[in-house]
Parts: sequence; structure tokens; C-alpha cells
Amino acid sequence: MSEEVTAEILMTHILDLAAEGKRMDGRGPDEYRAVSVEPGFVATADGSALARVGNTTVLAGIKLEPGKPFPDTPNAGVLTTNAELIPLSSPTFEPGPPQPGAIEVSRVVDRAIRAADTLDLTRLVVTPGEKTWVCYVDMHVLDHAGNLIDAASLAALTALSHATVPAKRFEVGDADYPLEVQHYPVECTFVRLGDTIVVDPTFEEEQAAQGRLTVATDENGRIVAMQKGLVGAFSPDDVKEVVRRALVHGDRLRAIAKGGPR
Amino acid sequence: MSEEVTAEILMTHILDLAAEGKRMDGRGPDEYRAVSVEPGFVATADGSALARVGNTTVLAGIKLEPGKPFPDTPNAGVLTTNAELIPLSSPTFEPGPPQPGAIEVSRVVDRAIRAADTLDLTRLVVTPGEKTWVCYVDMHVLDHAGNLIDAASLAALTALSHATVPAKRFEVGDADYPLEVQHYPVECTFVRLGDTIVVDPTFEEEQAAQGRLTVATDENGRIVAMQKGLVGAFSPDDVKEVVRRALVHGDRLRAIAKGGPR
Amino acid sequence: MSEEVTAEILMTHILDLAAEGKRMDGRGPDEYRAVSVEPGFVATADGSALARVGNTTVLAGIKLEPGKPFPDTPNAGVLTTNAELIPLSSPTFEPGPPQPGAIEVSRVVDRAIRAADTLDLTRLVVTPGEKTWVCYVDMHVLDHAGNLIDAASLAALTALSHATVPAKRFEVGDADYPLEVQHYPVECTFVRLGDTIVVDPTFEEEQAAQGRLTVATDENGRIVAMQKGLVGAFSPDDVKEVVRRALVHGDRLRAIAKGGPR
Amino acid sequence: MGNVGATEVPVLLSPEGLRIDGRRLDELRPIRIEAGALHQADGSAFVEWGANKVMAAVYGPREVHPRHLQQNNKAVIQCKYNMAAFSVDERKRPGLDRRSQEISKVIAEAFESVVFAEEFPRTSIDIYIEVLQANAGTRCAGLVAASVALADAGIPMVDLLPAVAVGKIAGKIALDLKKEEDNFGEADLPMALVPQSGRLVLLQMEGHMTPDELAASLDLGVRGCREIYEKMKAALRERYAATVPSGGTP
Amino acid sequence: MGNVGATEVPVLLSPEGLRIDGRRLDELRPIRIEAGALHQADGSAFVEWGANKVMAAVYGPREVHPRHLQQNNKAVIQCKYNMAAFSVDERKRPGLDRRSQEISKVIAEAFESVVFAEEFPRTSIDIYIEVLQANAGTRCAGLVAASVALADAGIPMVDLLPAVAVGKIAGKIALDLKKEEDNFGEADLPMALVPQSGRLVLLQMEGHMTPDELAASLDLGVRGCREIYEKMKAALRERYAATVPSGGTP
Amino acid sequence: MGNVGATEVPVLLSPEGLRIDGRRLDELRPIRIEAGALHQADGSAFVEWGANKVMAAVYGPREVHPRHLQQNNKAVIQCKYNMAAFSVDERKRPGLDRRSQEISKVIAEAFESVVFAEEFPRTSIDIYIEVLQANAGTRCAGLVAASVALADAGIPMVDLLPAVAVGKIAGKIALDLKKEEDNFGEADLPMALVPQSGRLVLLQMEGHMTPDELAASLDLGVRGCREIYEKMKAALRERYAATVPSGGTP
Repeated sequence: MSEEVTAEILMTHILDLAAEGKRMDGRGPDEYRAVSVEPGFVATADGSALARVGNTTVLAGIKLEPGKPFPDTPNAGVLTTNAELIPLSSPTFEPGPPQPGAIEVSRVVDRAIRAADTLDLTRLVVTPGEKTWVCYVDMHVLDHAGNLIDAASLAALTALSHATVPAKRFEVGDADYPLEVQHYPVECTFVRLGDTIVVDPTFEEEQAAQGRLTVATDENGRIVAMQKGLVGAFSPDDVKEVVRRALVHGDRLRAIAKGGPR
Repeated sequence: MSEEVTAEILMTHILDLAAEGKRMDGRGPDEYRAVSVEPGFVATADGSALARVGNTTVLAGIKLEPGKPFPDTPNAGVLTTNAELIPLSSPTFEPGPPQPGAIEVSRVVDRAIRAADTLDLTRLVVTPGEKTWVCYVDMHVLDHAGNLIDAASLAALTALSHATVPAKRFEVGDADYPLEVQHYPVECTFVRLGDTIVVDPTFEEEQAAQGRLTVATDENGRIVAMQKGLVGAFSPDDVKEVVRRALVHGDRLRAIAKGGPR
Repeated sequence: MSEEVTAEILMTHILDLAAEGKRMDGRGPDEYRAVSVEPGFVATADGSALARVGNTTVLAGIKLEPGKPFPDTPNAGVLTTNAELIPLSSPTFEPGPPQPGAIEVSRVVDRAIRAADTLDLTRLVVTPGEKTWVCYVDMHVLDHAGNLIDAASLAALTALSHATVPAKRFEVGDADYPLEVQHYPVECTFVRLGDTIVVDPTFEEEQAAQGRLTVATDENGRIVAMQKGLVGAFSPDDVKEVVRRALVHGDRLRAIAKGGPR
Repeated sequence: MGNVGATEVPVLLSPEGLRIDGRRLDELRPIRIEAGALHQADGSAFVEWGANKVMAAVYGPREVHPRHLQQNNKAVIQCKYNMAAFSVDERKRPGLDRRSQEISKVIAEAFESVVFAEEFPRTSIDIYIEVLQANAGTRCAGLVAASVALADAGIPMVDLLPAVAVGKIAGKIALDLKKEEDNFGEADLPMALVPQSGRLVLLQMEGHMTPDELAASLDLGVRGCREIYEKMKAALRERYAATVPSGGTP
Repeated sequence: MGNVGATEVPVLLSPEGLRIDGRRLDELRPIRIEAGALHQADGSAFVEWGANKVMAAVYGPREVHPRHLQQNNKAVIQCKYNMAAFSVDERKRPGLDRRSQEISKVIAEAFESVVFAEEFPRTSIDIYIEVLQANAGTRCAGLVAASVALADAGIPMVDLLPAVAVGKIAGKIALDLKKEEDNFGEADLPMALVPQSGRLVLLQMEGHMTPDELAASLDLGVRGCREIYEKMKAALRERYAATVPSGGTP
Repeated sequence: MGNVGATEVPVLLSPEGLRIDGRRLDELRPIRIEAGALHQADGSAFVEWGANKVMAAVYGPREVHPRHLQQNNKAVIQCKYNMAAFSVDERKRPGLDRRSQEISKVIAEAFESVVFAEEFPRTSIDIYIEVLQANAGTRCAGLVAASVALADAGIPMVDLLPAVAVGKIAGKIALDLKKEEDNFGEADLPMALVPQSGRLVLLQMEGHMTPDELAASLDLGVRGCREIYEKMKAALRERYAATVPSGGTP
């Protein structure tokens, strides 16, 4: 049987199950996989966290370096977010320049971090217009079993909230100090399978999906970012339902991200 | 009938017509297509112009920014010319890094602008060796129906001659002021079709051509740049004839470039 | 007969000869091809040499320019080594970004130059942390008939030992002066053909080889760099034998590199 | 929203509830759509929308390039959204940046959701969007232009795709933000609608919104899309009128 | 060795002959090897070795990409060694640099020397090594991880490939250098051994050594490799024990 | 001509009408052409021309790479003109810049105009030109070297392609400019001639010339090309003499 035919059968099966409110791994439509975060995984980083969502694993590392502010925002630090979908993590990724998928992950995670004012960028400035901390958030996908955005977002948020500003090492101050996190945005992703909208899709569910919708919420119940992806459509009522569900999952995911030992 | 055979027949037809001094669109060998320029097309640019030569459309935009002079020419401003043969404009263009064709267009236009001393580069300098205006000329091909060089050259010259130096915006002076144009070089392009040399070739005539020759002239009747392109050859007498004809067309094209409302 | 079959027969022939201690060009297993160096080949370079090992030809050019030291080594000059395996030199090279083979050649040559302290990098510094000479070693392979590493190393060493620091041209001093070379590392390369290890392999011997081993030695009989390459293996005893032989060849090659007229 | 650390914030909403260009909160900027603006492309459209100028061209169905992207059961839909160097205040370096690549991806996925791609197996439908002058909302303007260009090229689709961004300025939900509103507003929410089904095939958001504000934004955006839909159809009618010989039979 | 012009040099060897982390000259750093650490890869392994953390994954035999690298008589073996941006003290810019490309090449050649590639003509065996935290010896840690990952993927090989670096610090030959030893030592000599044949398939060296020191280094390195070999086999036994149903027949 | 804003301008023409290197206005620099300078290439030539040193190699007809450039009815002719980093006073960054790409294009088109490409359908004829030392006129030196290399490779052509640049210095038309003349002169006009037909297959110009000056330049350039043509033929005769056994029948 050709690969295409196999894939076709699998997708039909997933859609048939969804029509009955079931999923291949036994979860219900609004059930998230097991989630864990391990902050401090990488000693060479100024902050890091390994996040697992089911079998999906993403490692985020933070590095802070002195640099220049952008000319048009002399009073703001610089935040740079990058996701690497390395071919180690999935048979579907190829070596080479970042693919659109990797760019989308990094931009959606970046958007939530930025829109939620996760960091007070003005506090990263050392001398306005001259010198500021540049904060790099690098997300390394190690195992891609679906729902990269949520796993990457959890890894990034946990890494940021456990990061240290290396002031002493760069001779900017007398001592290193914790990076302050003001808000805790987390992404929550859903896919549509026929008339059923399921949370936290597996890789196979993403293949079968008729639209993906990600909603990032903060601890005040605000929506800070959204992204519809993949082929497919959502009605405005679908979106409103997804937002309601994302707020509930968001609170639980946020607790996990915050809960790691400091 | 295969694409190759169709192309072959079309090329033979064009050559047969040319042997009788005729062209597919009814023009004579020394007849230029309708030409128009629309300066100020793009409000975000410091200067711009949309040039049309028949159905060929090129949009040129000027941007001026403060920068550093080159170390070996501390008393000269910097001029950078770039042509984008975007795949929007022709089925023959592909996305990706600039193709040799795009590079040739930008270099030939650049050569004429530079050799004619169109701008007095020394007047762009703010502080010798330290600070100068950098003038970017970006040419965006929108519709490629043949003779890109002439259309790009017209768009660039018109955009330059209607450009403003944004001195106030960059806090280099109290007020913006017009960019001064000293000379008005225009390119005029010919192709050889058998023993006939025709001006302003269409896309199809370029495919059938046995050599292309571009001559840039200024308002003083001087030749400032030339470029032979495509497969084919010209005798020295051919070149002398082309130069004579280019001088005549040049005057008319220059008038059009200058004529736009300021 | 297909190319693959021809190549297979040639490789078998080379291995059969080697088993009897013979080589296609009549050399013995420890016999190096004719070697020559021509310093000063390129007048535009600050130092240069054309090295020939049999039909293999490599041109090295040195350029020195003022620049900045790396932040972590304020008291050291900068040395940059680059090899270009240009498609002119072999039917097997393709245009484009540097291939792993070119990177290996430049890194192995660089490693020996650096580990042997060929240049006293601290003497290249003009103002610590601020200004230093940057020394570029560019190796251009012109004819690839095997054993590129040794030929490139010879060209680079000869070029360095005949180079001039252009202090006057860059207004760093009153007069140009010779670049001082402290040590003379040379690479010596071997391949394994069955149980025979031969020195200075030809292109064809490299194709047939079951492992390549390069040893760089200096004038004090020290090993400063090694690199095993290609598919294949060497026993520790093989390595020790190769080192012994490399020391002997090294002395002769060094004499050739030093012997060119200054 | 990209202005952390910037200093001056303009007044976005007057006491009378009018915006800096005099519009009401639910009012679109002026839109002009020209179908068939180019000669080489199989389909094309030029859109002037407020101070945006966007050109779109469609080529295909045609051979897939690069070949390994070819699909046996349908056309691949490729999109390149690009901004001209001079289309923004600070000159943009030519070439695709990450923002352009993300926008290209979501626009391609939006059209894949409505084009009958399975009618053209092993081919490519290539959509090119060039932003010539930018003033907020370029991805929506690009979607509208590309959608008209696809229709102009005769590509069969479920429906046209009107698009518009809704935002939040001075605490109020507002339709179709212009540049200053986008820079200093609190949220931006671009969307593209399939009018026939009432579903959204593009939806992004950045900023701060309560669930209620989000719901209101969706409703306002859908109304805006339906308004734009009418203008798109009018542009195509005008195009067909120009090409069909007057008084002739179809 | 990469520290010309740097100022402070630490004491690398105590009067008692102990190293900065208390090790003897012939002592390895602690190693932990986990076979099958990933779910998507056909084979994988995670190695913690001193303060190194390295992940390796193997895919294949599978279709060759890019196609023109396909070989009619054997599998091609491709290797990408990559360092995460945050794996080193100074952030590394993402993307392959020249060092990574050279290491990828010599590791690929090492595995080509032991894998039975001719059993899988027209396919590719792809090895990915990601250095997540680096502290000298990452290419050896990567080789060990990749070798276990190949075994985990069921790729037939002559033998596993243990690897270790030997170096020279304060004039003495020492096994398995850590970062400070590598930075301020006099030589570094990484190698990979085929235990079955006693031959080396990877061997590099940089620094200063006499021929006698080199000979001693080779002998010490081979002993180190044999020690690591046992840990690799143990990791694979543990992996098989975890996957084969206990008490069942194979 | 690339020297706007530079300060010192040398005296390019003496009162006696002699140039800075003592040449008359219509005099070429010394040229040495060596056919067959390389061993791996199918054809090659080394040209020293004044202070220029240029190597050219030809490979083919051979398989086309990349494949999609293959033409069913003729050979494709590809040319890469490249300058070594150390070939100019200020070190040039390795890699193709826009100038090199333009020169590669016009040289390829020049040779396409004379090679009997239709004799070798589906193949590629690859021309590589490496400028090792540059002193104005490198594209002409490269053309001459490549033309001899093509003949050395046995590629059938209408004729050899001699090439030379004419310029304007101190108001006079001069043959074969050297670097200072090119930098501070008023015009530069490189050309390549098909001697058999008297037609030009490469022609570029930059600077200021009246139509009369241009006409005079063309005539002077054609005479220069014919002089170089003789040297090219002599170099090939020498090459054949060296390869054909003396006294033997062909």
C-alpha cells in the first residue's frame, strides 16, 4: 500500500473517531496531553527549560548580551525569538534555512510574549539609545509529536521566568540578578476535525485537520495573540468557543510553567 | 504542437516580417512604443516614478538615508542601484536571488546614471569621511513586455529628478529640499533581426533577436554608456548607426522624463 | 563501459599495484612527487606563492588589513584562512558555496599554522583591544591532481614567509616591513591502499584509498596537527609509522618552502 | 504596538468619537480595485486602499517549480508576499524577511481553503503580492488583490475572499486601522472571510482584548468583509464588461 | 589553545597530580548514555558526559534527499553536527559554521567505515547530532550518541564506535579534557575506535606533541575508548530490556 | 571613472603624447599567452597581459549541472568569471559579486555567438575564468584566455575571439588602458571581435564620448583585436607543436 493511501486511511479514521467525540490516543476533545517543564536544563544558558507535551519535546534557551537599542526605540531593550525545527526531531523536517513552519512557530510565540508585555523592555536598557540587554530566546524542537506552538511557548515562558541577567559576567553591574517577568502568556492550540474541535493535537491530528487555531491568553484572562493556520476555516462562533476553552487550559498550563523549582 | 515548435514559428515569423521592414505590432523599425511616466506614484518614497513603455511597466523608488562614505572616496556620496525582476511581472522570472538578467538591468542603468554625473555626489556629503546621504534607487519591474532597460532607466531618471532630500526627517537640516539632477541620461535599446535593426524591442522580438545593443546618451549629445547583450553580433558600422538613432530617440525620451509635473 | 565500472577497474588496479609496493606513476610507497614553490607570484598580494606537487597547483595569497581584535583576545591579531576549490581546477568541483572538502582543507592548514605559532599574533596588534592587523590567507586551488592539503600548506607557508606588512599604505607606520614567521609547519599526507601506506597520493589514489592521514610537523620535530580523512581506518601502529615518515618528508618540504628567493 | 519605548502618542479618538482621519469606528478607508491591471500575468489586480498600494498577479495552473513540490492529486498553491524597498518610511532591505514569509504562508493556506485545487493535479498556482506603498493592513489588501487576480485568471474557487483588519484604539473596537492607529493602538486582528459559508480562513491577532471585545471584533470584521466583497464583485464585473464584446453573446 | 592573547591561565594539575575537577590523568568524566531518548527518530540516544549534553537521532535507511546524492551500490551516510545557540558561554549564531561542517564530515566518514552501507543501495542513513550544552569533547560525545542511535535504529555495523579525546595539560598526557583543560592545555587529540579491529576511524590533533607523547596518547585513548565501549553496550542492553517483553521468547 | 571625490589625479599623457608607462596611444601592453596551462581541464590557457594574470579552463561538452538548464537542441554555454581575493589592492571578499555576474553573462553570450553549440545537444560547455592579478582589462584578458582554452579543448567555433578595451585619457582615444588610466580616464570601452566577420560580440562602454570619438574608438579597438588575434593563433600553434610528435603525420 502506498504511503499516500496509508495516510489517507489514517486521516479518515481520525475524522471518523472525532465524529463520535473520540481520539486515537483515548483522549476526549477537550483533554490535553501530559505536560511537564524542566527549568534549568542547560547550564550554559542564562535561562532554559525543557517542555514536554505528550511526546513533543522543546528545549528553550535564553541568552542575554549587551547590545544597541534600535534607533527608533532608544528606551527599549531588544527581544529576539527564534525557533529551530531541526531535522533530528521529525522525519518531515529537512536541513537548511528555516522553513515557513519554523518561522511561524517563532513568530507566534514571539507575538504572545511581546503583546503580553512579558518583559518590561524599558528595564533592559542600560544607557538610552546607547546600550541595552539583548534577550535571545532560542527554541530547539527535539521531538515533534504535534502541537509545537504550545510546547515552544511553554518552554520559552518557563525559561524566561527562570532566567538570570548576567550583569557581572559582562561587567555591566556588580552581580547577576533575576530577569523579571511581568506577565505569563501561554498559547493553546486547537484543530478542527469535521464538526469537532479538539485541543492539543497530535502530529497525526494536525495532518487530518481542517484548520488550526491558536489562542494565547495571559493571567488576567485577556487574549494577547491568535493564529489560524493550516488549510481550513472557523466560523466566528467556533472562534468564540475556542477562546473560552483556551482561557481554561491557559490557567492550568500557566500554573505548570510557574510551578517549576527556582 | 510543443512549446518549442510554437516559439520557433513565432521567431521565424518575426524575422520574416523584419526582412520587409515590418513588425508584429505594426511599428516601423525605428518606431518606439507609447511612453509615459508618472512621477510621485509612491508617497512613502523620497522620489518615485512609474514608467510605461508599451505594456512594459517599471516602478522606481528613491530612498535617501544618512550613512558613511566609502573609505577611499571620503568626499563623495553613495549611490546604490538595484533592479528587482519580481516573478509577478513575467512567467519567465523565478523567485530567489537576483538573476543575471536583473543584475544586468541594474548595472546598465547604474552605469549611465553614474557616467553622466546625473547627481553631483560631492553635494550629498554632510561631513567628509564621516557622514553622507546614501541614495538608493530601487527599480521594481511590474510588467515585462520587452525592453526593460529603457523603461527602468526612464523610471529611475524621472524618480531622481522629482526626489526630495529628507533632511528634516533625519535631523540633518531644517527643511527637506529637492535632490539636484545635473544631467539627464536615457538608455535606448535596439535589437538585430536579420539585417534589420529595430528600436524598443518587444519581449517576443528579444527572443528572436540576434543581438541587443543599448546606448545611453545625455542632453549634450554625448554617449555615456553602452551594453551589447544577448547572443549575436554587430559590425562597427551597425554600432555607429545605432548611436545616431539613439541620440534622436534619447532627446524625445528625455523630454518625457523631464516633462512630468513637479 | 559505464563510468562506474571504469572507476572500479582503476581502483582495483591501484590496489593490486600497491600490494606489490608499486604505484601507477612509478613511484615507491614513500616517494613524494616533484615539489616546487614560486613566491611572489601575485604582485597585488602582500605575500603569495604558487606551489606545485606533481600536477597539483595551489596559489596562496596573503592580504593584511587593519581591523579589530576579537573581544575575548584583545592582545592577539586575527588570522583567517580560506581555501577555494574553484571548479576551474577539477571536473569534480561545482560552483557554489564552499563544499565540505574545501572547508576541510582550509581548516587543516589553518590548524597547523595556528598550533605551530607560525605567526606571533600578539605582534600584529597595533592598539590592544582596538586595532590589529588582520591577516587573510587565501588558497586558490588551480589544478587538482591529488593531495591538496600538502600543496595548500606549502603555498600558504611560503606566502606567509615572504609577506610584507603594508604599514605605510594603511598609514599605520612609516614603512612596510616583513611579516615575521616564527615556525615552519608543513603538512604531509598519506593514504592507505590495502596494507600499504603511500605518501603524497594522486587524485586516483585518493579515490581508491582506505583512509587518509595527514600529519603536520614543525622544524623542531614536533607534531602540531593531524587529520584522518576519507572512509577507512588506521591502527595506532599505522599512525606511529606515518608520524615517523611525516617527520622525514616534513624536513625536505620545509627546506623547499624556505628556499625560495626573498 | 511595535512602539515600546517610543515617546509621542497621538490622540486616536476625538471626543466626538471620530478617528484621526475623520472616520467613524465602523468605517472603512476608501478602496479602489482594478482587475486585470497587468498584461503578462494570467490574472492580476491592483488595489488602492487608504494609503496602501498593492499589486497582485496570478500564474497558473502551470508546471510546478521546484519540481519536488508537485502533488499527484491537486495543484499546489504558492504565495509570495513581498514589500518593495521604498514602500515604507524606513527603507526595507530587498528580500524575504520572516514577517513576509509568515504572511505568505497564512495567505497561501487561506486560498488553499477555497480554491478547487484537485481540478489541476500536478500543477502550481502561483500568487504574487507586491506591496508598493504600505499603510497598515497590507496583508488584507494583498488578500483582496490576490483574490480578484485569481478570479481574473479564471481559477475556480468556492468564493472570493474579502479581508479586513479590526483593531482596538483608545479602548474601542475599530474597523480597518491605518498606520498611526496600528502603531499606537492596543490590538490588531486581521481576518479573511468566505462570504458564502460565513467562515474565516485567515485570522491573526496581536494585542490585548477581553473575550467580549474579541467577539465584538469578529462581528465587526465580518460586516467589513461583506462590504469589501461587494467592491470586489463590482471590480470583476467591470473587468468582464471591458473584455466581453458589448452586445455580443457570451 | 584558542587563547592567544588571553591573560589568566589556571593551574591545571595539582602537586599531587590531580586535575582541576579532582580526576587522575587517565580518568574519564562521568558518562550517562540513554538509548532511545526520542520518539520520532528511527534511533536515538542522549549522552551526558561531564558537563556535555548531546542528543543524537538517526533516520533511515530512507529516500535520499537531495536526490542527486543517491548511490546505486550503497546507502549514503549523511551527518549534521550542530550546536544550539545557548550551548556555549558566548551565544552561537544559529546555522552551520565551518567548524560544524568539518566535524560533520569526519564523523560521517567514521561511520561510513563501519556501517554495512552496501546492504541498502539507493537510500540515505541520516545522522543528526545536537549539542545542547558544551564543555569540550562534544564531537566525541556526539559520536558516542550517534553510534548508540544507529544501533537503536537497527542499522547493521561492524561494531559500535566509542570515542574520546586525549590531551596534554601542564606537559602531561591526560584523558578526556574538560573545557578549561582544552582552552589552556597544549594539545587535543580526539579519536574514535573500532573495538573489534583496534583501528581508529576518526583521528584529529591540534597542539604540540613529540612523537613519544603522541604514541602514549594513542595508547591512552584506546584504553579510554574501551572503557566507554562497555558503557555503550550497557545502555543498549538496558534499552533492549525495556522493549522486549520480560519472560517472552525473542 | 570610479573616483568621484578622490583627490590626486596623475598626468596620464606626456607633452610628447606618451602614456604613463611610455606607450603610444595605439600601443598594446605586452601579452603572453600559454595554451594548455592546466592538467585537469579539457582545455586551458594562462594569459599575462600587462600586469594582469588570468587563468581560464574549459570543461565539456559534459552533463549539464544543474539539470533543468539542459537544452534539447544545443549545448548550454556557462561562464563563471571570478576574481581571487588577493588579485586587487583592497582584498575582495570571496564569492560572486554583481560585477562578476554581469561580466560572466556578457562573456557567455559572446561565446554563444561563435561556438557551434548545436553540435552538442543536451550538454554543457563550462568556461571558468580566474583573475589572479588584476590591472584593468581583466574581462578582455579573460575572454582571450577562455577563447584559447576553448580551442585547446577542441570545441568547434566560427573563430577565436580577440578582445581589448579602448578608452579615453586626457581627451585622447587610447588602446588597452592600464589601471591608473582606467581609474582617472574619461571612458572605457571593452570589445570582443569575430575576426572572420569583422563583427563585435561583446561591447560595453562607460564614460563620456562624442559620436566621433566613439567611431574612432571602434576602429582602434578592431585594429587592436586583430593584433591580439595573431598572438592567440601563435600560442595555439605552439601548443599543437608541443603535443603532435615532431616529424610524424597528423
